[in-house]
Amino acid sequence: MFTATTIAILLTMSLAIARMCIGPTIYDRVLAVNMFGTKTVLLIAVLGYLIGRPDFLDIALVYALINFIGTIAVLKFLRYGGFGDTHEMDTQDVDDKSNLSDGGPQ
Amino acid sequence: MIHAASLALALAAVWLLLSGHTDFLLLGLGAASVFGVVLIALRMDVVDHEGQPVHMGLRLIAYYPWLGWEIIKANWDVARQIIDPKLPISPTLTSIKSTQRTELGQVMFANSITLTPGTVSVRVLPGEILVHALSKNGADDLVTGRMDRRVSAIEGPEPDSDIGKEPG
Amino acid sequence: MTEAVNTLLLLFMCVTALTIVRQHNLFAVVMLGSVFSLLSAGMFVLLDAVDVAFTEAAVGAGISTILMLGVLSLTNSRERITFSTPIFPIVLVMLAGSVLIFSALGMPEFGAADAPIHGHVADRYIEKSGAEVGLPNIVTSILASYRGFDTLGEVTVIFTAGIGVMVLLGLRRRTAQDGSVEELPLPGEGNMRHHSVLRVTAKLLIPFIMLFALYVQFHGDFGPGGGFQAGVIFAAAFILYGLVFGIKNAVAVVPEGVTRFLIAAGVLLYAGVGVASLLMGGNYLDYSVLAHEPTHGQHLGILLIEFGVGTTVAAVMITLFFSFARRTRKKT
Amino acid sequence: MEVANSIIVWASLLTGSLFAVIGGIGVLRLPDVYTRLHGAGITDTMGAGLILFGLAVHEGFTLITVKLVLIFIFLIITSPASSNAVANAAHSSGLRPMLDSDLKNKASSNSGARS
Repeated sequence: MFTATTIAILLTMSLAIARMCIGPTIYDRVLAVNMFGTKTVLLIAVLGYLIGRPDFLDIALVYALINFIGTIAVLKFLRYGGFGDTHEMDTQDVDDKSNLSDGGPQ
Repeated sequence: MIHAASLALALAAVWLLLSGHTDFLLLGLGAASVFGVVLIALRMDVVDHEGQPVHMGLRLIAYYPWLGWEIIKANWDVARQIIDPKLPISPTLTSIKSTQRTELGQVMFANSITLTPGTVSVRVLPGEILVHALSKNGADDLVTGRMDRRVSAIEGPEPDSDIGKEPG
Repeated sequence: MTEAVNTLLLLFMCVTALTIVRQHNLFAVVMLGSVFSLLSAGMFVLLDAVDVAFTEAAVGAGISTILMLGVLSLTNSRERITFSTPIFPIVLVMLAGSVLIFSALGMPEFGAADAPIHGHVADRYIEKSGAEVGLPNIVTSILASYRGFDTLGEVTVIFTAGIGVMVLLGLRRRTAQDGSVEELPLPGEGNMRHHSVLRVTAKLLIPFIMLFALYVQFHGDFGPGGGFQAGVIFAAAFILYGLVFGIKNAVAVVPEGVTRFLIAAGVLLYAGVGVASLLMGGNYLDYSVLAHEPTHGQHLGILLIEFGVGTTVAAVMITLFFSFARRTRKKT
Repeated sequence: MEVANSIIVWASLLTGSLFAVIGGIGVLRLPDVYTRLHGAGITDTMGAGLILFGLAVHEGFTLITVKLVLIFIFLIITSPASSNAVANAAHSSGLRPMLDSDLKNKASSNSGARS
């Protein structure tokens, strides 16, 4: 039954890869990569059982967390063109009314 | 202070569960790690009612099974729509009113919306959340405010609102 | 079954690689690169190379993607398309490829017991490391004890990389410091703090990420993990903080002087353990003399040097990220 | 007991796999990035949840189960945050979601072109 699950996860991963390759927008790709990452978490967890070494779960845990941070980094980059940056900032952002008064640590 | 204590407790529990070693050395290292992490977290200013929602207490625990059931129902619904050859979707963008008094409550509401397949919160604004729904039914279900009231209820009797204020 | 999964993963890797070649948007290339990394880590898991998979997960898929994005923010995110016919490169690649394939024919069968690599020290590591070093994870014994010199070299490489990036990207800072532009609160700095969903999620997660990093750090003796992975995960927590709360706040949490100090301190701790073992009458980096019983000494030495590795790696990664993030701000 | 246990494991692993694949199909089939998020949401909630649950039941009460639970909690916390971040970024970049009316128009113009 782990075999069946592995196959299903691999199938889902291939669907995500397909979405990533065709795009069309960059957000589709981000979405696909993010989904691919969570499927990798599952794949590693299941593979651990398939080959009888469930201590792989630490790796799955690392993936889960790295995947999240990577997605956030990608989106921040997309929006601001850099990580601590201001250029290319969109002006129509409604929930950023107070950003002019922002700055410095509390 | 209560937030720091709850963080330390949670961290210690996670360490013990991850580690599973109970010899003196690793317990000592664990204690040192928890202490160090709490110190850095305090310096980062991430230890507050938002990171450690202790004031919600048991109400939080009661909420999640309900949410889980909602998620299962919604999953079923969306899965049926996806595998239907006709793809009977009717995507809508709706503004949903949120009655939570704190930003934390609003975030929980927004995340509950996103976790339920068929609805994704796009933008969180003061007092409302812009939601993209896969079908009209999903959007209508949110408009009734069922979930909104549930989340508002777990916020508890906290008088001060921080919606629209400078986040800390 | 594992062969089938392996083949599928290889197939995915080929598809990803081909898409990377055909893609002109460098941003998409970076993301596809991270997928490639995830796939290769999956292969390492199947090959039972837990520690390698762990490193690939933490470094290949996570940090290098973020650093590549940092590089992209300094350049153009579209590849310059040249219209010359690439005959010479194609011939060169074909030649190199056929040489590689030809030499691969001479390699031993996959998993063959009489492969040269198994003929030297591997047996000794497997049979004796339990008695000599006393750690359940043989990989850690090899990395930290038998090949302590090698690992010291690796840490020095990371140290040098950190210094290199500081020199290349950090120089402009000093000249801008007396200018008033630096002090102005730039609009949009730390903008994601207003993104309440991300802010709350980050607040919730960051302490646990750091704790997990320390768990990986101190349990390298028993399972996969160790200083390199732990350092990267710890840095990832800071990078998340910097992304959501702004670089300025992140620098305020760990001042630059401290990270700079820690970059050197980790290497010094590692080398210092070696000196200590010299002074106590052993060879350089021979931890057996550090305590009364050899295995205790080994344990203590490995714990200390792994901590040194973790410190340096974390500090270098944080410095790299901050250098890139800062540099982009200067450009405006 | 043993039998009941393995039935639960089987059922949840297979249902989880099924939901994961359906979500994947959704990501490929749905018309724009906002709707695709719903497909990805399925794989992250039902797919991941049931598969991890199945593995946990298979394992019983050990420290490994704890790690599975931690992975699940982690996914449940991060998945909505990243979905929301993707949607938010797409929306603030000015990408308009394809709404019901657009789909109907497109369908009618397509059929019109074909006939």
